Amino acid sequence: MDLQFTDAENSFRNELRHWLAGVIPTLPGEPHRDDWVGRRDYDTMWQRTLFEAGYAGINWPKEYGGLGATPTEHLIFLEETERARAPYVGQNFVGLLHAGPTLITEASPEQKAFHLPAILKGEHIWCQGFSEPGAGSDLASLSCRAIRDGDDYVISGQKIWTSFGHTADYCEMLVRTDPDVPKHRGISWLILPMGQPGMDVRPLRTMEGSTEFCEVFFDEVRVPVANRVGAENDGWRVAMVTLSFERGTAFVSEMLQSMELARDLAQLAKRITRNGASAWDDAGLRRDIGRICAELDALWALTKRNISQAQRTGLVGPGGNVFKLAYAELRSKLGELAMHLLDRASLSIDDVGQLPTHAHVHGRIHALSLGIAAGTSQVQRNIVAERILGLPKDR
Amino acid sequence: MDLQFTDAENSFRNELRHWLAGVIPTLPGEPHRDDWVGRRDYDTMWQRTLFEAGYAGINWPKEYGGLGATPTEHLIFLEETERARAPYVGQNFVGLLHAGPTLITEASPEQKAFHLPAILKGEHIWCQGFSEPGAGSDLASLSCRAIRDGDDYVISGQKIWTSFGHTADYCEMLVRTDPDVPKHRGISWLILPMGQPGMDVRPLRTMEGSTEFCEVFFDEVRVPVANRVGAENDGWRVAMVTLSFERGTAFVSEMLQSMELARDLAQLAKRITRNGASAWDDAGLRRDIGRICAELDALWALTKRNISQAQRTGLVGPGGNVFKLAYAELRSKLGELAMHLLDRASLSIDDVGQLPTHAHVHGRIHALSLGIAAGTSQVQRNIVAERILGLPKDR
Amino acid sequence: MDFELNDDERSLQEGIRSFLTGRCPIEVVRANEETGGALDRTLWRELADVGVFSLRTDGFGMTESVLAFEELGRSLVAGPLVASHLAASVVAGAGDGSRIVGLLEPAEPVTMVEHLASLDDLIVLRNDGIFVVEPSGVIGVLAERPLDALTPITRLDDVPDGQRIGDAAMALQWRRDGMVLTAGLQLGLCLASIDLAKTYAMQREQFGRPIGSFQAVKHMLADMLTKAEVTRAAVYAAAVNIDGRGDSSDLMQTARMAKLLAGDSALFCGKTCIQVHGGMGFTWEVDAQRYWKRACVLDTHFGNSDEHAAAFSAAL
Amino acid sequence: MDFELNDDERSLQEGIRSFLTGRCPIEVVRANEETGGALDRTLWRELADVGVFSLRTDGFGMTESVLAFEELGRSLVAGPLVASHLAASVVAGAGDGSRIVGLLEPAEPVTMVEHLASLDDLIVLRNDGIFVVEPSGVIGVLAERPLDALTPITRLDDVPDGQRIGDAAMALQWRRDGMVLTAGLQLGLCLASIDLAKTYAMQREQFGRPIGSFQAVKHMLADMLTKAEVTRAAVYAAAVNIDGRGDSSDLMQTARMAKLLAGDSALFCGKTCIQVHGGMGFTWEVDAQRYWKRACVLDTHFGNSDEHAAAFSAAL
Repeated sequence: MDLQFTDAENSFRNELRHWLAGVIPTLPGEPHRDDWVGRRDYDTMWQRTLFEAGYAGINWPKEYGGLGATPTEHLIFLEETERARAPYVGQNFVGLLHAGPTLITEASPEQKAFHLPAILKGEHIWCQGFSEPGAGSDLASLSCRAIRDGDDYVISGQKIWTSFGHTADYCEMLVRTDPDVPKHRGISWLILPMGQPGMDVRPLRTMEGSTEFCEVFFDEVRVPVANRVGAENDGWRVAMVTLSFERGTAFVSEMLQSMELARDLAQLAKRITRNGASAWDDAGLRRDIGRICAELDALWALTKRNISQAQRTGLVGPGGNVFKLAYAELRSKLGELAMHLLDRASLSIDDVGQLPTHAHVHGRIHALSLGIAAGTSQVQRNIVAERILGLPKDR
Repeated sequence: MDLQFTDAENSFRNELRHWLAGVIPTLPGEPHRDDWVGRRDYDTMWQRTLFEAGYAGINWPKEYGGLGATPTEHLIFLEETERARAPYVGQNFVGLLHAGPTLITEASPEQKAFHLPAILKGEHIWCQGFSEPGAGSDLASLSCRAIRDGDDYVISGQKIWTSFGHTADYCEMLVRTDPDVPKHRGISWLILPMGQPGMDVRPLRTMEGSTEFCEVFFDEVRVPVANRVGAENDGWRVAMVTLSFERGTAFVSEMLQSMELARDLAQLAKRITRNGASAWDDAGLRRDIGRICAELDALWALTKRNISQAQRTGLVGPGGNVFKLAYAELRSKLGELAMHLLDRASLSIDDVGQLPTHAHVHGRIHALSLGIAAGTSQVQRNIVAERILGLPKDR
Repeated sequence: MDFELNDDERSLQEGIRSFLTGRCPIEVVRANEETGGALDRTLWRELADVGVFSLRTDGFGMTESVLAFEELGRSLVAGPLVASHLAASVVAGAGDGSRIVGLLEPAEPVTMVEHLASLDDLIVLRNDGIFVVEPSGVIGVLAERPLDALTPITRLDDVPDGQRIGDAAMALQWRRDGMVLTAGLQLGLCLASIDLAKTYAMQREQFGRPIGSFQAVKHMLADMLTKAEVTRAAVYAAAVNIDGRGDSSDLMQTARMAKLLAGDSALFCGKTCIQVHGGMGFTWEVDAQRYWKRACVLDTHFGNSDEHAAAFSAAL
Repeated sequence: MDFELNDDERSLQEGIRSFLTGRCPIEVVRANEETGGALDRTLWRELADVGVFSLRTDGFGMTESVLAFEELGRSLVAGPLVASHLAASVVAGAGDGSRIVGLLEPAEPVTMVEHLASLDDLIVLRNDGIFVVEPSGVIGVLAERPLDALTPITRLDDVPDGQRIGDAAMALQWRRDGMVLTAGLQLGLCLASIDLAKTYAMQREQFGRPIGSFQAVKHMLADMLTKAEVTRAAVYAAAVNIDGRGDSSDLMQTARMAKLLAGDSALFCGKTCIQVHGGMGFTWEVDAQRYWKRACVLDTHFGNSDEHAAAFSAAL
């Protein structure tokens, strides 16, 4: 076991750091959080910048224009961009980290040639049309229908949790192409160009009031059969392929932010007074913050174990589910503690005077989503128990 | 809603308190905790004393020699005996609170005439033969067989968790009299005189090292058919009858002890020093103890709600399961906090010098059993969800 | 001793519930978000007409008041309900709903006042007494996005002075009564969260069966109900105690018990309700978030759970 | 960076595991309860022969040592393993197992020493240095019923003085290394608890199916595994750090992280293992209680989790 970086890894880091130091100060200011079109432009600008510097598609194979970096180099990339306060992947997320990797493994040469460079260059934004109102944890029960009609599929149904559906150019979609077979076997994976007739994209407001997600309604929307990726009715397998692309780096940026946020909370506690004394004088509060920081450090160590495992085997394995379970819970503890400390100031989502309310209240709400999105904690526990410990399936 | 006692209830309390004040100082010292025979004598002596004073069978109907007291009077009885540090029900437990009430409702006049007075007078100790190694949460799956042979049943099988099996005179038993029908429908309820040929009673050591429980092995043990209570194969219903006897008072003595223990812990924290300061100077510890004491007070209020409900309807209802769930968790929190405060002293089950280790370490271990005995917390949650909230059965 | 609701208590509670179900269904509450949580004076008067603010000046006790506030919490009614109720005995117009009376407690790290724009009178509750202030003269910064869309909130740089209308002892009593009434609201939030989660768990199917048939979901609901029922006992006990029919002479201590339990339980039930709803729980559309957010707001009223745990321990 | 075990580390750990499985199966451990937990000197020597005490004086690092201690914890081996390991560099006979070296830390509310009757040397670890004491001269009261039947424990009225063998800096380093080695034992307890609970959950049937097919049981096991794996990462990171191949320069802080996580997790896994076993978990016969009790013992070594949480926060 060795947590130190190799010389090669260190020079990768140094070059990246040097480049970031030059480019970050030249970036324009970030658009307003609700200006989705402005943010699209900003995010694609950053992707283009990365592309031009040779840093686009850090985890993509070299033959498809990526950097072919190891998971450890990916970790370093995320550490350095976070350290430099570089823009996040933002609206490029689905293309770079989900649809793109799927296309790399499963798409036809023509599909790859058309789509992959456009994703890397920040020319195309992708969104995801997987979840449905009736298909959440049980995704394979999805019912959005695609009926073959000549060279087209005709799609009718509804998708939900489509992030950036209103700004995307393409949508990776799972549709039901055969309703008469067991649910996993009648699904196909399609590339849908957005803005087709018959589509209605409506913003879905989250509990925080933001609208990065959409609901998409389909009324006989036509998509060429040529836009299918993989065989007809083999879409479930195609979709699962992407899971194997996760190399332990999914939460690196978040973890770095959370560790900083927890340490900021300690500083905040030292500034805040309570009954005439510093809030930090409270031994219980100190222990709570100490415990959270120590547990975050432990999760950081687990992150590195997961990355090392991916580096060796190509797969994260159990560590990924374990990480998510532990992280969702810990992030909730941090958020609850912060809101408690902020007391009445936590009743504003935006900063209150000099108090960094937004980071903590947003963080608390974000923590609620961590136990739900991409597999609820209940589903994660099932996976850990069944796939890792080998306990019998529910039924 | 009224938490004050009526004049009648207050005079019941005053008379009882007066009587206890006279009798308690005359009692001999308690036997050693592992002297089961000595404790039997002690417990039956106290039962006899109660009987002679007219306080035996507080919750039994008057027509069967009981006091016919209301649930509130039962509460008062338990408060006053606890306050006076009177002996507990001890080995009379199964007879007075479980077998006796069942006999009252279900037994034949002859069975009642023989057994009920003996229980009330402390002449007979009863034990329970319900659980089996293979039938715990799923009690109805019990397999201890009773085969009809003329006027006898011939019993073979095994029982477990039989408290005071080595000192008891009678055992209330559930046996399988028909293995060919659905599990709830082939069970009978028998009165088994202890010490029959073919019985082997072995102590079952708990994690605390004590042996109040036994395992009982049956090898063709004969019991007259006349000892059956209720109809053949109707034993499940007979056994369930006792549940309706619970009038919210089951945990009253325990609750009073726990409330005292938690308050003692606060005093202990004031005596103990940590890093040169009083342990009580620690704001977090104070909050933890404050919260536990407040939550215990809330459970005490819930106890009174449950008792009031039993007084009105004859049934505790959902409150009983809710109470047990909350109490098991809270008692664990108290135990863990106490062991933490005692630090290394908690590594002895007996008192260490002037430190009341035993109460707290025993309490911690007892808390572990609270989440298991008489329905694990998992089973309790199922009951609450299914019977109170009406959620669908597991399968 | 009879710690069950008597017939009068039950019918009073049912009356309030029936009024709120008709007049303030959740759709009406939600619609108020579009106005930035501005209070509806007509509704306020109607609440006064059913006695919400004047129960105790009309001869009822804390017991009846808490039963009413449980229903107000259940229906997610917004506004300075507790403040106006407390003020009924001293501020003209509070009891009959003709004036909306708010309340602030000086707080750390910052003092925030709710519903400032809708208030006719503002009470300042300090340790040394109770003061009344003209709200229009209070200067502060309105939060652009309040956590609870139904609770607009304004940061004050300075706590206004105002005119004294009560002494320190009365302030202490207001705090105590405020705790218990707020705990009643919190209890109502718990019950509403449970109802909503239960309904969803019965209707929502995944893997071919209602999610409420999965133990994981079942046990979340059982834990919610458990917390709610323990809280109910605590809140009712605190109320009965204040009315002189209790089993403890330390009214402040039982009030703290109630507020502590109710605060923890409302937060727990709110977030668990969100979790039971999965992704839908994270949407604006579903009310789960509203219950949780209101629980966050109420936990800061009259001392949060941690403060009461500390204060409770001081009496040990 | 490669935070997976390398081949040498893996084979070292497997070697220790294989030795312990053969020499110290749980039956052997349990049998020792009948002797009041008196240590078996033959076993002690054999443990020394496989390097348990001398790993670091033999040129291996904390990483290898922690892997070995994980196995010792998993096998529930009793005795002053950490103390004898720490003492190997300074007390003759500690490394080769010819002398059993125990350790005490002065504590509040009372100082207790384990295995006193089996000790050849007793180390007193104080803030101002390390001292060695002749155990036969130490006077105390042996607990009639120790919580962990395999850990006899004696209360001392006075902490003995002894002869100085190390300064304050060395004492600090011993504490740090003691934390990490103990955390290794605790990690092993977690893993053993999980194995035992899992085996039972697969075998035990109720309601016509293995209890491990019920979500409630499944989720208990998932939570155990989650805590154990996070703990494993923390413990390994602390060890690697001490060996100079880490990612943090604050060795004490990462050691605290490890002990904090491991202490909490071992207690959690121990009690959850008991709960998974239902009534059987409450019997002496089933080992679940042994893991929990040992977890209670080890949490008091080199500072408990709360103390480390406090100390961790001091560096923030």
